[in-house]
Amino acid sequence: MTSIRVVPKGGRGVSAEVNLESKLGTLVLPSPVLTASGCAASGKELSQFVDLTTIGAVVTKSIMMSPRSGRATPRMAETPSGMLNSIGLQGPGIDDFLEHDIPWLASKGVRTMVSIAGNDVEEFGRLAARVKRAGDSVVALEVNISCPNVANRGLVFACQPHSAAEVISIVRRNVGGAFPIFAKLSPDVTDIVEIAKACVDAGATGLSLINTLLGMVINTETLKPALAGVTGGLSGPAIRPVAVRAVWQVHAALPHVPLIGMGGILTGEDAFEFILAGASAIAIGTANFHDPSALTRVQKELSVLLAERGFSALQDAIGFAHRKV
Amino acid sequence: MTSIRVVPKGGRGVSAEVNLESKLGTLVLPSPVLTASGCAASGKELSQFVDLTTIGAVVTKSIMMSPRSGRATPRMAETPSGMLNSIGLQGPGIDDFLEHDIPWLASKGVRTMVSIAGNDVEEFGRLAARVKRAGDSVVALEVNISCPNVANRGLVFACQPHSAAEVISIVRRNVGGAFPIFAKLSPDVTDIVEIAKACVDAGATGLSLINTLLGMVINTETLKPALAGVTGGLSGPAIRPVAVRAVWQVHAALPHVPLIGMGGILTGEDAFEFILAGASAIAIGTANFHDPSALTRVQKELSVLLAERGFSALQDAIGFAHRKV
Amino acid sequence: MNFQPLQVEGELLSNRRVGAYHLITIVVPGIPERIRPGNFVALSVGGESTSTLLRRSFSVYQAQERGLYGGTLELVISAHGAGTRWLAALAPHQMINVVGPLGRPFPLPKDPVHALLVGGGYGSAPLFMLADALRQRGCRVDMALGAASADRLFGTLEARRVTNALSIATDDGSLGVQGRVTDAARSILERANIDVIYACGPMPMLSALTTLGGEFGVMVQCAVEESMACGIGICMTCVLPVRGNDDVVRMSRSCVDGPVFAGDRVLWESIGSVPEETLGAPKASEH
Amino acid sequence: MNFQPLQVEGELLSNRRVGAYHLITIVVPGIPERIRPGNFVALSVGGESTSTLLRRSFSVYQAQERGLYGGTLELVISAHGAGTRWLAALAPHQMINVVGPLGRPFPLPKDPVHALLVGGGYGSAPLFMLADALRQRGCRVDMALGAASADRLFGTLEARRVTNALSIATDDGSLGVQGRVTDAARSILERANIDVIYACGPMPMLSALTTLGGEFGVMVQCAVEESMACGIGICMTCVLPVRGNDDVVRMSRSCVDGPVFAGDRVLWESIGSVPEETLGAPKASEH
Ligand SMILES: Cc1cc2nc3c(=O)[nH]c(=O)nc-3n(C[C@H](O)[C@H](O)[C@H](O)COP(=O)(O)OP(=O)(O)OC[C@H]3O[C@@H](n4cnc5c(N)ncnc54)[C@H](O)[C@@H]3O)c2cc1C
Ligand SMILES: Cc1cc2nc3c(=O)[nH]c(=O)nc-3n(C[C@H](O)[C@H](O)[C@H](O)COP(=O)(O)OP(=O)(O)OC[C@H]3O[C@@H](n4cnc5c(N)ncnc54)[C@H](O)[C@@H]3O)c2cc1C
Ligand SMILES: Cc1cc2nc3c(=O)[nH]c(=O)nc-3n(C[C@H](O)[C@H](O)[C@H](O)COP(=O)(O)O)c2cc1C
Ligand SMILES: Cc1cc2nc3c(=O)[nH]c(=O)nc-3n(C[C@H](O)[C@H](O)[C@H](O)COP(=O)(O)O)c2cc1C
Ligand code: FES
Ligand code: FES
Repeated sequence: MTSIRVVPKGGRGVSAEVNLESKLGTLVLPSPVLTASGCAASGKELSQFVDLTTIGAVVTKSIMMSPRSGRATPRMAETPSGMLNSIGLQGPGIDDFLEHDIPWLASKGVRTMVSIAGNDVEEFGRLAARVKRAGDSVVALEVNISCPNVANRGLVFACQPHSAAEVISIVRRNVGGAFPIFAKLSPDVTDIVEIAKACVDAGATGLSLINTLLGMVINTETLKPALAGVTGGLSGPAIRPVAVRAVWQVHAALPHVPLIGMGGILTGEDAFEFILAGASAIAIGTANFHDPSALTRVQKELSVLLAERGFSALQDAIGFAHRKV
Repeated sequence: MTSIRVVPKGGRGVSAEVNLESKLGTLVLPSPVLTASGCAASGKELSQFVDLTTIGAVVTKSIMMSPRSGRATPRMAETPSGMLNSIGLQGPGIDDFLEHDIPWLASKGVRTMVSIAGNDVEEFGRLAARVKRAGDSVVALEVNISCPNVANRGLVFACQPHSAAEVISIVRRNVGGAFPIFAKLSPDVTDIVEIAKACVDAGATGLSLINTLLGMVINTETLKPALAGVTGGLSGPAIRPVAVRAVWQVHAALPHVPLIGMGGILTGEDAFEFILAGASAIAIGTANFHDPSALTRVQKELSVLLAERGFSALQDAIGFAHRKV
Repeated sequence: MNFQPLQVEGELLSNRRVGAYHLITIVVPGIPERIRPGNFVALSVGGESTSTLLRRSFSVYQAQERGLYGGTLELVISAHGAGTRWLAALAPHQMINVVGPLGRPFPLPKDPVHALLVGGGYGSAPLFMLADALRQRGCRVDMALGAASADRLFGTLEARRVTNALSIATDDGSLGVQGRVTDAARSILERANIDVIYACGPMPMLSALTTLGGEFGVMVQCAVEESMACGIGICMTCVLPVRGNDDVVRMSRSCVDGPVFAGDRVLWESIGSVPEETLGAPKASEH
Repeated sequence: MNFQPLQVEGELLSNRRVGAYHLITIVVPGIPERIRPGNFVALSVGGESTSTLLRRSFSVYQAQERGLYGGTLELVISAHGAGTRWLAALAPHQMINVVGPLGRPFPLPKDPVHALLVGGGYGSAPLFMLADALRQRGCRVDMALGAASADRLFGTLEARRVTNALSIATDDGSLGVQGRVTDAARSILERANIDVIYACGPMPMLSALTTLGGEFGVMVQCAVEESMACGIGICMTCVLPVRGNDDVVRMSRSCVDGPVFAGDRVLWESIGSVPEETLGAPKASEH
C-alpha cells in the first residue's frame, strides 16, 4: 500500500496517513492513480519521470493483433484547454508487445492493465486470450471499444449496447470468470448508462469512463481540416465536466460497479472530483504531456486533499457526492 | 448589407469590401453574426456595447408559455475554457415577452429570431403560432428542443429523431409553409445527422448547432455537486471542436440545409472555422460574458480574415473545407 | 440614475499588499467619472490565452477622475481563486480589460440623515466613496467594520477620516472589540438615532443586519455578492429571490437589479432555493 | 549516448530581441550540463491558468553549466502562435517549467572531418554548440545560413567566430547572396571536400539538402521539426516515415528517435501521408 505522510497546506503540523488502496472488484491496487491508455505508451518513457511501481497501474496503449502504422500527420491540434488527436492506434502488434513491452514492465515490477482494440469482435477475443496468458504483471484488461479514430464510425462498438455487449461477452469467454475486465466507453452516445449496463451484463468487471469526444479543428490558413484524419478525439481539461457527469450517471445507476474515471485530470483536486462522483480509480492522460511528473504529483495532491477533508481512506470518498444530507 | 472596409493586418494598404450577406433559405441577413439564445437576454443590455442593428440578428433567450423562475443557485460553475450553466429557462412567459421585449427590439430595428421552448409538443405549437403573429421584426423561429437543464432527460426532444420531428412538425403546421424555422440540436447524441435529417424532413428550414453538452462539476469543499441543478450545460471554447465536428457532419450529409453554427466562438478566426465547416451563420454565446463587445469584434475580425484569404463574399466560404483539391 | 457602462482596456498603475488584500490601481479613462458609490466593475483575467473566461466583479474603493496618468480606479482584491490570484500578481503596465460602471449604486438620501455604514472584510471597499457622498450631503456617518482578524479588515485608518465615529470588531479580537460586526452595529443602534443602514459583506451578515434593522425600524441597504458570469444582465446566473414593489417574488439579477437591494425585500433564508411563492416556481406536479 | 531528461522549474534571467527573434536565457539547474548539440527542451507555456497545455519544443542555442546564477540555457524563440508569443513576452524572474535534454543529439564523427553545417532561419540555433563540439574534435567547420530576410537569420556574428568559413543567403538579398541556402550549400560542396552535412531548418530545406548530399555522396544529418504534443515519446503525434536499418519503414517519433535523422532514411516526399510500404499501413481493403 502506498501511504503518504501528509502535512496539510495550512501548515498546521497535522500529519495524516491516508490509505489510498483502490478496490476494483477483486483487483486491489495500492493507489487509484493509473495512466490513461495511449498517453503513456508502455511506460518506459514515463519511468524517467515517475516511479511507476508507486502508482496503481500502467494502462498500456491499446494494442491490436497486427502491427499498425496509425494515421498520417498532422495527428494533433491543440484546442482550448485540450487537444485533438488522431493517432489511429499506431502500434507494433500483439506479438512484439508481448515480446518486448510486457517483459520490461514485469521486470520493473509495474502492475499493468493491457488495453486491447480489435478490428472485429473475434479479434478482441483472440487478443484477450493472448494477454491473459502474458503473466502475473498483467492485472487486468481494458477493452477499448470506443476509439473515435477509426475510419468507420460503425466500428465504434461502444456506440450501441448490443455491439458493446458482443465484444465484452467474447472477451469474458476468452479470459475466464475471474479476470478483471474494464470496458472503455465513449461519451458520444445518447445514453451512456444503457451502454454501461449492457457491458456489465455481458461480463465486464467495471467500466473506464471516458474515451475522447469526437471533435474537429479546421486550419484557417490551409482552409482544410487540421488533422489528416479529418476528425479526432478531444481530450484534456476541456472535457472534464462531461467525464465527471458520465461517472456520476453511471455510478448512480450501477453503484456497485467499479469505475475508472478519466478525462481532463490535471490536479489532485480534479482526481478528487471523479472519486466523489463515483470513480474507484482515476487515469491521467493528456496531463502527462503537460507535466511528465503528473502521476506522482496528482497522487500526492489527492492524498493531501483526502486528509484535509477528513478522509482516512480513499474508499470512504468514493461516490461521496451522491449522499443525501 | 453590412460591409466593412478592410485593411489587412499586414498593413499593405490593400483594402477590400467583403460581402457578409448570409442566406438562410429565404431569410437573408446582412451579416452572419447572431447572438446565441440565452446569452443575450432580449438584447437590451448588450445594446449598451453593440449596435444590434449591425449584426445579423438577435436570437432571444428561449421563451416558454408561462413565467418561469428557473432553477435555484448556484447556477453556474466556471470550467477550463468554458462554463456550466443551469439557468433552467428562467423567463417572464410569452405574454410579457410579446408585450415588452418584442416591441423594444422592433422599435430599435433589430432583426430578431425568437427561440421557443415548450414543456410538451403542443406547447411548442402554441408558442410558434403566437410568435408568428408578433410582427415583422421577428424574422425566424429557433426551436429549442435541446436544453439540457430540464429535470427529465426524456424531455430533451432532440435526443430522439421521432420526438424531434414531432415538435418540428407541429411548429411548421402552426407557422405556415414559408416562415424560417431552425431546430436547435444537442450534441449529446450518438448520431446527430440522424436527428438533423428527421428535423429537416419534418419541415425545419435549417438547424442550429449546437446547444450545450451535459456536464457536471463537483465542489471539492462542500463535497456536493457545484450546481443546485446537479448537472448543467457546458459551453465556451472548450466545446468548439465538438461543435465544428457537428457542423461538418451535418453539412456533409445535408449540404443544402442552412446551418447556424455555435459553440465556443471567441474570435473571427473561430467563426471562420464554422463557416468553412459548413455554417451559413454563426452565433456567439459565452463569449459575450467574456467580452460584451464580442459581436462587433468577431464580425470585424471575420470580415478581415475573409478578405485576407481572398473571399469577397461570405457565401463563397461556406463549407469550403469540404472541397476536394 | 445610472451611467451606461463602458469597456476600457486599462493599465495597472500599482499593486500593493494591504493586510490580507491587494490594493490595485488601474488607469481606465472614462470609467472613474461615471462611478457612483456601490457600483462595481468587471475585469477579465488570465491574459491572452486564459482558460478562465468569466469576468471577476469588484466594488470600487476609489475613483479618481483625473490623476497624473488619467482617471484611475482603486480596487481591493482578496486573492483566493484563479482569477483573483492572477490579479493579485499583476505587475505595473500590464493591461486589464475593465467593464463598468455596473449595477445600481447605493440610493442616497435627500435629507442630511444619520447613516450607519457596516462592512464585513473587503466589503468595506465601497463604503468610503459612500461615506464621502453622504457627508457632502450633510449626513452624519457612523461606521462599523468587522472581519475574522485584523489583517482582513480593510481601510480602518481611512475610515477614521471619512466618518464621525468608527467601531471595529474582529472574531479573534486582534483589533477592536472581539465579536461580530452585527454586535457592534447593535450597540450603535442602541445609543444613536440611526436613520438608515448601508451594508456590504457576506450574505449572513447582510441577513442578520436586515433583521437587526427591522428590530429598530431602520431601512438597511445591502450590497450583495452573488456568483456572476457576465455582470451585465445577460446570463441569469446571479439571481436571488427578491420581493418587488408589486409584492411578487422574482429571481432577480444581482448585477443589474442590484447589487444594492433594500434588505427587507430579499428573501435571505431562501437564497440557494426557489421559494414556492416565486413567479414561475416549479410546481410539485411539473418537472 | 543520451542523458535522462529532468524536469526543472526554471527562472527567466533575460529576454532580448535579436532580429525577428527573442533570445531568452533561463536558469535551470541540472539541465545545461546534460545538453549535447542537437538536444532540445520542452517548455510549458501560459502560466497558472493556461488554456494551452501542450509543451513547446526548442533547440538549445547555448548551455552554460555554471553562470553567475547557476546553469543556464539560451533559446531562440520565433514568436507566432499563442505559446511562443507568451514566451517572447516573459519578463525576468518569471518561472518556466523546462523538460530536457530531449531527443537524440547530432552524432559526432570520430575523426577530424570537414563538416558543413546548414541552418534555415532559427534552425541555426543548435548549430553553434555543434560547431564548438566539432572544432574541439579537430574538425573543419563550414557553415551556410539562410532565411527569408536578414532579420530572420540568427547568429551570423557568432557564426564567424565558431566556423572556418561562413556563407549567407537570403531570399530578398538583404544579407549575403540573394538566393536559397541550398544553393549556397551546393557552391560549398562544389569547391570543398565536405565529409558530412549537419542541417536544421524547414522540412523542404532538409529534403533538398538530402538530395544534394546524395548527389555529392555526402551523408546529411537532419534535425527535423514535427508538431509535438509531449516531446518525450508517449503521444505518437510527432511521427514521420523513416526507413530503419532493417529496411522496414516505420512511423518514427521525431522526439525520441529524432529529431536528428540521417537524411537518406527519411521518406521526405511521404511526410503527411503513410507510405504503402510502412509497417502496418492501412490496406485498401481495411478501414
Ligand atoms: C458586486 C460584487 C462586488 C465584489 N467586490 C469585491 C471586492 O471589492 N473585492 C474582492 O476581493 N472581491 C469582490 N467580489 C467577489 C469577487 O468577484 C470574487 O471573489 C471573484 O469573482 C472570485 O474569483 P476567483 O477567480 O478568485 O474565484 P473562482 O472561484 O475561480 O471564480 C469562478 C467564477 O465564479 C465567479 N465568482 C466566484 N465567487 C464569486 C463571488 N463571490 N462574487 C461574484 N462572482 C464570483 C467568478 O466571477 C468566476 O466567474 C465582489 C463580487 C460582487 C458580485
Ligand atoms: C525539435 C524542435 C526544435 C525546435 N526549435 C525551435 C527553436 O529553436 N526556435 C523556435 O522558435 N522554434 C523551434 N521549434 C518550433 C517550436 O516548437 C514551435 O514554433 C512552437 O511549438 C509553436 O508554438 P506556438 O504556441 O507558437 O504555436 P501553436 O500553433 O499555438 O502550437 C500549437 C501546438 O502545436 C505544436 N507545434 C506547432 N508547431 C510546431 C513545430 N513547428 N514544432 C513542434 N511543435 C509544434 C506546439 O508545440 C503546440 O503543442 C522547434 C520544434 C522542434 C520540434
Ligand atoms: C494522444 C492520445 C492517444 C490515445 N490513445 C488511446 C488508446 O490507444 N486507447 C484508449 O483507450 N484511449 C486512448 N486515448 C484516450 C485516453 O486514454 C483518455 O481516455 C482520454 O484522453 C481522456 O483523458 P485525458 O483528458 O486525461 O487525456 C488517447 C488519448 C490521447 C490524447
Ligand atoms: C447561460 C446560458 C444560457 C443559455 N440559455 C439557452 C437558452 O435559453 N436556449 C437555448 O437554445 N440555448 C441556450 N444556451 C446555449 C447557447 O445558446 C449555445 O448554444 C451554447 O452556449 C454554445 O455556444 P457558446 O459556447 O458560444 O456559448 C445557453 C447558454 C448559456 C451559457
Ligand atoms: S451576472 Fe449575468 S445576469 Fe447577472
Ligand atoms: S511528441 Fe509525443 S511522441 Fe513525440
